[in-house]
Amino acid sequence: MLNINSLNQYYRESHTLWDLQLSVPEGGCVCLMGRNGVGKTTLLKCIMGLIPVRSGEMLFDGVDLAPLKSEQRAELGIGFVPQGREIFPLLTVEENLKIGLRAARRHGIKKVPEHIFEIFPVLKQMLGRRGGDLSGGQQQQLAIGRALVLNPRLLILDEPTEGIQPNIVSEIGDVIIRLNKAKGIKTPLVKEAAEVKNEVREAIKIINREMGVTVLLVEQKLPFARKVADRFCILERGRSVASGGMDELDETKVKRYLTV
Amino acid sequence: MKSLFLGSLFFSNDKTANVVLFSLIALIVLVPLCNAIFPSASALHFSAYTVSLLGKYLTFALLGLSLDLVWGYCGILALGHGAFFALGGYSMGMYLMRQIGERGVYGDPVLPDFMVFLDWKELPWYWYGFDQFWFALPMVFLAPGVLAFVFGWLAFRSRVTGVYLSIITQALTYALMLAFFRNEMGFGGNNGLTDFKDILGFNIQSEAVRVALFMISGLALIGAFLLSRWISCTKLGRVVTAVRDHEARVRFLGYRVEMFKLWIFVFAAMLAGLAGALYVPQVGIINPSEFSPLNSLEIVVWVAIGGRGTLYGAIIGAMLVNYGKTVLTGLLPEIWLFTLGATFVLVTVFMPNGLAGLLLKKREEMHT
Amino acid sequence: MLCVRPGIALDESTAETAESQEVSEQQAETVLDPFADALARLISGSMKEREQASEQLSVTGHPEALPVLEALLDGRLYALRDKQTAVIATESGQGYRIAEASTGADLGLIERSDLSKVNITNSLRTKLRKKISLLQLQSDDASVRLSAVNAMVKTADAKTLELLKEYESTESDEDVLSSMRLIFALNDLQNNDKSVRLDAMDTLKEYNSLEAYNRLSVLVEKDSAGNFIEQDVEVRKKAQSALKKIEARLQFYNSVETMFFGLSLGAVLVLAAIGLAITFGVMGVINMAHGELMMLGAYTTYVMQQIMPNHIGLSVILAIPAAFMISALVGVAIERGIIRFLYGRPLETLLATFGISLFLQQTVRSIFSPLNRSVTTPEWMSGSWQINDFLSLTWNRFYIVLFCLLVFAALLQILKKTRLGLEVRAVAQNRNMAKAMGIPTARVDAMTFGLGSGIAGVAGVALSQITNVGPNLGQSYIVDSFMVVVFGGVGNLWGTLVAGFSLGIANKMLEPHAGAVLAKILVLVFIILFIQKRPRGLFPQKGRAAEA
Amino acid sequence: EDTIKVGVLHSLSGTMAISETTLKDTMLMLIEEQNKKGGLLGKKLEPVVVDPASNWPLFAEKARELLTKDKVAAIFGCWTSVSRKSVLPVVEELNGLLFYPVQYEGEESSKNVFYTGAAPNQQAIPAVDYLMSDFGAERWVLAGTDYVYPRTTNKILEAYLKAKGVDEKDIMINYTPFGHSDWQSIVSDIKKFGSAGKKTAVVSTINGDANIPFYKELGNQGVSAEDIPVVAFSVGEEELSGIDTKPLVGHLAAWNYFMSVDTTKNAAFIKQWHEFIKNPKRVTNDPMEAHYIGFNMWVKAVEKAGTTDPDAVQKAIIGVEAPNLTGGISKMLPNHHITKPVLIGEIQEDGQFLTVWQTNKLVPGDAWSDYLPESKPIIADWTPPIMCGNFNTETKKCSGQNY
Amino acid sequence: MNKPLMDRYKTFDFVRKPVKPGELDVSHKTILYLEDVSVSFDGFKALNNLSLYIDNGELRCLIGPNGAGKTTLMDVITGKTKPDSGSVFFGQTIDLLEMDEPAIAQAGICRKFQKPSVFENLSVFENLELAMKADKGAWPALFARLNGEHRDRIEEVLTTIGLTEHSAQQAGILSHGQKQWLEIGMLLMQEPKVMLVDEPVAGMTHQEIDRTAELLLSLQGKHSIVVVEHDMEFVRSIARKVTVLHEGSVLTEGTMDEVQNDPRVIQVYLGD
Ligand SMILES: Nc1ncnc2c1ncn2[C@@H]1O[C@H](COP(=O)(O)OP(=O)(O)OP(=O)(O)O)[C@@H](O)[C@H]1O
Ligand SMILES: Nc1ncnc2c1ncn2[C@@H]1O[C@H](COP(=O)(O)OP(=O)(O)OP(=O)(O)O)[C@@H](O)[C@H]1O
Ligand SMILES: NC(N)=O
Ligand SMILES: [Mg+2]
Ligand SMILES: [Mg+2]
Repeated sequence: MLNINSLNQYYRESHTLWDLQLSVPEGGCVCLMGRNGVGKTTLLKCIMGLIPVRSGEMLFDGVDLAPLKSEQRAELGIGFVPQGREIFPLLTVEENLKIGLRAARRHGIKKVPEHIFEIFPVLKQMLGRRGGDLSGGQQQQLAIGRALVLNPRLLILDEPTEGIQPNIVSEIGDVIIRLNKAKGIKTPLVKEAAEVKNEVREAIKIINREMGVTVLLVEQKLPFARKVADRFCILERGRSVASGGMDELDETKVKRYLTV
Repeated sequence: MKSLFLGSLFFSNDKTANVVLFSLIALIVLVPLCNAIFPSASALHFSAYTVSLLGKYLTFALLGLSLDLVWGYCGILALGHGAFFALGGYSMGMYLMRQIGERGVYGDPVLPDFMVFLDWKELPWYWYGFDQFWFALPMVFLAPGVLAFVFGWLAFRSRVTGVYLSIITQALTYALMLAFFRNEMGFGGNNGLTDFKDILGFNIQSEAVRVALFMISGLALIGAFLLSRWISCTKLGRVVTAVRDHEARVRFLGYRVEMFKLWIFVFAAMLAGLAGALYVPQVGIINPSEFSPLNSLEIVVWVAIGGRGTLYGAIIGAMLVNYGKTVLTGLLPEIWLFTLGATFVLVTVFMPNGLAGLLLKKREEMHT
Repeated sequence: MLCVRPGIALDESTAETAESQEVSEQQAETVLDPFADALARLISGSMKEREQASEQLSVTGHPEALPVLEALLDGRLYALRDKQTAVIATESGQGYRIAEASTGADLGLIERSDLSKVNITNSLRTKLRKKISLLQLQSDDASVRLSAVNAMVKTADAKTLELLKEYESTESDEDVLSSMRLIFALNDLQNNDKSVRLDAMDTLKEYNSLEAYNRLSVLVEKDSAGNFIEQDVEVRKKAQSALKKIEARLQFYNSVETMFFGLSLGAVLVLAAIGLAITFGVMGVINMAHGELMMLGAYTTYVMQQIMPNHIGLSVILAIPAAFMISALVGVAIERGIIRFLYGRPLETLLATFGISLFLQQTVRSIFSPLNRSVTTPEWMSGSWQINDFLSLTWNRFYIVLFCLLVFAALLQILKKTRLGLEVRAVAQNRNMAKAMGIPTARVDAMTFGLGSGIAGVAGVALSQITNVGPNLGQSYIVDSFMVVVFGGVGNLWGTLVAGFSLGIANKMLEPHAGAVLAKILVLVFIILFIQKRPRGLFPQKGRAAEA
Repeated sequence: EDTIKVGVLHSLSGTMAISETTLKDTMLMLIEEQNKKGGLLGKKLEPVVVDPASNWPLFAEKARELLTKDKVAAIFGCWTSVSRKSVLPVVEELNGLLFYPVQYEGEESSKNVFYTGAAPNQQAIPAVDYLMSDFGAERWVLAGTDYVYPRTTNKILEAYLKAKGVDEKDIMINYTPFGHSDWQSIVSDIKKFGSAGKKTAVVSTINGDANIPFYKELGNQGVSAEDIPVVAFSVGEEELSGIDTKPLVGHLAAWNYFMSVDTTKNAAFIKQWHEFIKNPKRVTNDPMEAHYIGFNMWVKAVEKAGTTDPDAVQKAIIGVEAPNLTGGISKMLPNHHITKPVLIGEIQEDGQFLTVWQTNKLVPGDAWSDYLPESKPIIADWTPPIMCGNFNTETKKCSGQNY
Repeated sequence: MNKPLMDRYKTFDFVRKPVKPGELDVSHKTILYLEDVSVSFDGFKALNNLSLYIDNGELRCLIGPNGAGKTTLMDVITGKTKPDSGSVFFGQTIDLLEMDEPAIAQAGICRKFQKPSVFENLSVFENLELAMKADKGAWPALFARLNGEHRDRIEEVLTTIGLTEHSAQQAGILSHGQKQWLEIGMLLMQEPKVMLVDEPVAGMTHQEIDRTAELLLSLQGKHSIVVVEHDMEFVRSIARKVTVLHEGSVLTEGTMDEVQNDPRVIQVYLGD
């Protein structure tokens, strides 16, 4: 679904991304890994068109992203949950969510889909509050919820577990069941969900599987990554140095690329 | 260590700053020299017109510099900085006014002319002492300094920031303008103070006095520049820069942000006052339009054009814009505003960091 | 030293008067019809003669006399250049439509240059008005009679009184009768019979009449020696109490008036500031060209009036959308051409827009000349709504207050109810994230800036009705506009509204005590101090984000 | 080289451009015409136009530039008093010539300045006289913009009115800031002041931009010229051309010239102006006439002196006569002011004035008002033996000269 | 709970050691007292009669659901938010509610923010320099010079936080994780008595998390530390005593094991 070839990016004079390769298969969930400052966020921003690239190719479903503006990429169905949440601080939670409606119109979505509140019930409680007043974790949930409004086909998440409390699972479990039923899919996810401790992890999994959303994820925490993603890609100093199925991520690779 | 320190005072790492500094030094040496050596017919002679023009630019540069301290370093977009300039100017103007003495048109030994014909019987108390230079001189610093202190103390302590601060500084200068326009205030109303005759016993129109005023302005500018640069290099300078970035965070490090802002603000106000005091004898008039919000806005424009946060940028900006104004109002009297307006627009769009930024970029390009 | 002597004074030279009388006698011999004769002298004679002619006209009893006198008073009486015929002209599309003054017959259209106007002076005007009032007493229209009677309140002499007494019996309209009674009561105040005077006072104290107030005041005044002018204690006492009653009402109406003045000043401030509340308050662009965008709106009104000089009222109405469009287009051009390079550098927008403002000013100077342009006030916006002698509200201000509220409501709806309102705030708060969420930031910016600029243009239309339409128009409002937006709290439309009105009212409450200059200074000082108390204006943006 | 340079120092931008631009054009027209007549002393005249941008210190700078860089023979310029005050030390220092064309407050006479506009005795006092005798005004509102000209004029008028027996409480004085635009309260006060039974007139020294909203408010609040006439000293044809004059008809102005004055000189001048400015709708006004007179006087003086040397011209110009546009011959007096007729006109609907009163002789401008105690003993006389702009006849001293 | 015994007001005056006002007195081993603190925003109670005591030198972990009020609690301690009611004391004698942010910071309570906030236009080095414990007045700042000792201290911290290479770089261009480290570094530079650390390991790799844990452990004893984190592994690795906040008040307090097995904590926070 997303193919990136020999991407080069500079911050002024400093070369941050070097001939980067990355491919995210349709329906897959790729985890981008690497130490602090290797360029993960930079890459995601490049995909979103928030910073200019020097050279290289980015294909989304065969469409070249290069000439498209950020907002057009969003309309193509790329949802973005940035690092640091980037909530619109003075808009209410509801308004934050509504922002996505413009791009979602093409999917016939006119109001904020109910399932988002099912995944993140706290948002429903806080609808009238300013986004900036929410606690860090609440903001993170809002950020994910906001991206979901777009009804994205590719969801890009930059360290989404940052600052989120470790439960929400049980609540979300129910939601997922209902989501599934609505879609007529009877996957016995309930059980699985009950097993998993980390609910966001689960939420992402569910979003990925049930809504058919492809996911590109940046995650530092190995256990989480292993649980959620089916593929990995490791960056080092702006280069992609290793990639493959999640099961291929062995200790040596971890030692070599992820420890300090 | 000491000499090294002095050396670093004059030579900074920024080459452009050094160039500006040494051009200034050259200017204040050359102009009087040429004036003394060459006869007035010679092409190398600076006429009184040029000298006082340059002197005026220097005072504007000093004013720009003082704003850059507040704006460029402290991040306070002061839209009322002209008020301090004008107060310094009025302090000087009052001294010069009192120097007229009996030579006024009504020949009153004490009262300035405008008071005589508005039927004032005695000198208002706030005019006392201004016949003495030793009193007027500290007032040049005190009047703007005290105003800046009171205003800043109130505003910074209440954490008025951003546009709110900008606009109330504008309100301040606007209110002062209206107040000084009032004839009841005793500062000559709209006409202000004018018709000066001597300064420290010397004829204010004589060429020697002009040259001297020019040199003093130059020295004041250089002194202020070095002092400001020194401040910006100290830890205080860095705290102030940090305040500009993220004021609240600085508080959590234990710094009393309001005090840092206040002292810079007061210092800058005093520099502006000095600029005003040097400006007045050179142009021969001070009136309330110096308080007009538009004038203060212009100072901001000089600094922005020069490049804010560099100090020398403010100097370049002030000199160039005013030189441009002098030339264009003579050359293209009917359309110079188009040119000026367009320059402002183009500079902002194409030179985000002003001329200083452009110079820096050019230098970087040359290096790579 | 001074040699100011009346020279060719128009009504002092006795020689001239004698001469003209002679002339008129000659004319009287030859011309038998006094109406035609008076008309002829009206258009040809000297000012003195014109006065006599109008006098003569008013007593002819001719049916056309009143229309002619009215036309003379209103400046619609002309003479044909070639033939000395008096005509009454009204402006119409291509030229002037004229009617023969003596018959009222329509003579068709004519060029302005073929007409010469019959000028009158103040003294003649005063006399005319008196005469017309007398003639108007016979009008069928009660409102005409009412205004005629009202015009006589101040100046009624014995002759007029007689006439009025005559008409009283036939008058049926209550208002007219009431005004007549006022005149009689005022007259009775001078009566020799004390009881009549006391009765008159009883009547007068119920009237909201300045004349009654003045006449009663005289009764309680002292002369320079400190003695009462009025000898009778009882009369004085009664006058005192009557005055008290009137004064109480006067006070009330005065405070209503002050309130209205404050509101209308406030409305102007709000109108001037409200566009800025968008470009500055919401988008964060320190738009120094805002004033010039208003100026463009005002000039649009002027141009509209040039295009349709015969439909002044309509042109003002049409100027509203036109000004909106023009200012909005200029705004969009500014945004697309310049501002968009400056997002993220809000302070720089100040510099660029300052440049633009200089540019626009000079452009207008070049196109329209540096002079002020004359914008005509439509009939329905001129004059005032005379509620009584103590209170009248000027129509233009009244409409501007209404207009201001309308514009405000419309804007509020746009920002609250449309996507644009939401999106523009999102863009202002986090441009990159807004983009990533699929908002076409470029379009939103352009539309928002256009909207703010358009509103400025609309404000300009309103301003054209009360102030100069010239290149400096913008400059005189920009500082106040910023003040209002900031005082209200940046980013809060309601704040702007409340701030504008409260500053307006504060100013107008202070003005009578402190004078215009000091009132303004006090208001500024108040703003400075107020911001110390509330560093984010009247309606601050609250919450964690705003504090950081 | 072979031209004589003439400096034109009028604001073309900023707040004063509205008034001064016309004067710049007038000067260009006068110079062009003089050149058509063959120039001056056999040389062409060359105008040097600069823009002091309504900025008072810039006036001084530009004056210095004109005198030292361009070496102009004379400067025609300034409008506001403060601009003149700013230029004054410069022309005195460099011994230039300045022709100042606007009515002003008086209390000044410089060796280097020629005041071709009206002094207070040439405008204010006659106007008050007229209202007193003709309209019968007993109560007076003196409304002005808060600066020297209105302040001084009102002081003079106040003294004058009191001398005529007007009571203190029958005089209301009101000052407003420059560009004041909200006149509601003041007009309402005037209305109230004027409704107290006595005939009331307003003497307006309101400046420039503030006039339009003032008159609009007058009109809307129904203050008619018949009830409370306003006589203005700063509202001329040019100002009226920017106002919807309908509600103003009948209000008055006192000037030394009206465009409507019916003389052949004036007709020719108007025609010339229309041709020069290429707009038949443009009006002429009093300061334009002042420049017309001043320029012609300067030309005559230069011809008389045979040189443009300032000292020679200063000497030559005193006593020089030049026709004004109202049918008289104005003369440059030893106090550097000129003789002018005083006209009072009523505003007509077409924005013109109908002259209702006129002095039968020209009134000589008085530099130092006789109605102010401090300036009463002072006279100006630039001929020997006095040769001074402020000579105190009591102390026999000459004070405040800078040359 | 043993709250009444610890209540500051229950201690008789004469029992207390006489201290100079304003001087930190930890004679009762407790360095921070929060008693009955309530904070509400537009009617929403972010903190609800919360009482909490931190011992001198202890390392305390604070956990709780998103929105429980952990950050708000830190806001109250550092003077950013004024509570509606309750009292906050630093040691026995210093009433924090009467002090503003700089005064509290100078008294020795420093904080790392949840969202990393560093001075983006200053270099990493300068960020640390500003944070350094020193006289923070304007006048001393004007004449302050860095001596060798200071430099060594900064170098040391730079090494600790692994930003030695980036020393001269502008802080604004650091990555998220690097900013986290820098902020920890700034905290170290201040040498505070109490450190409030809000989510220090967000955005860090596994190994970095371990290093942070080590660092915090090495600091305890010298400093009193309050850590807020959602990463349970991290919390487990450092925790001695854990306090669980829920809906603005303390839900439970105890060792990691106690807390982990508390059914209420499982229900509101950990999940099964
Ligand atoms: N605006 C910028 N200008 C210059 N350099 C930058 C800028 N933003 C980031 N960098 C540098 O680019 C490198 C990559 O940063 P990036 O934010 O992509 O890292 P990351 O992999 O997301 O790290 P983390 O895991 O800490 O979030 C870092 O070294 C950072 O210092
Ligand atoms: N200024 C404010 N206005 C309104 N509500 C606020 C404000 N500040 C905090 N809140 C609310 O108070 C509650 C507590 O917030 P706080 O940030 O303290 O939570 P937290 O425990 O730090 O959560 P997290 O772990 O997600 O960071 C939240 O529900 C938040 O929405
Ligand atoms: N001289 C004047 N009118 O300012
Ligand atoms: Mg990152
Ligand atoms: Mg938190």
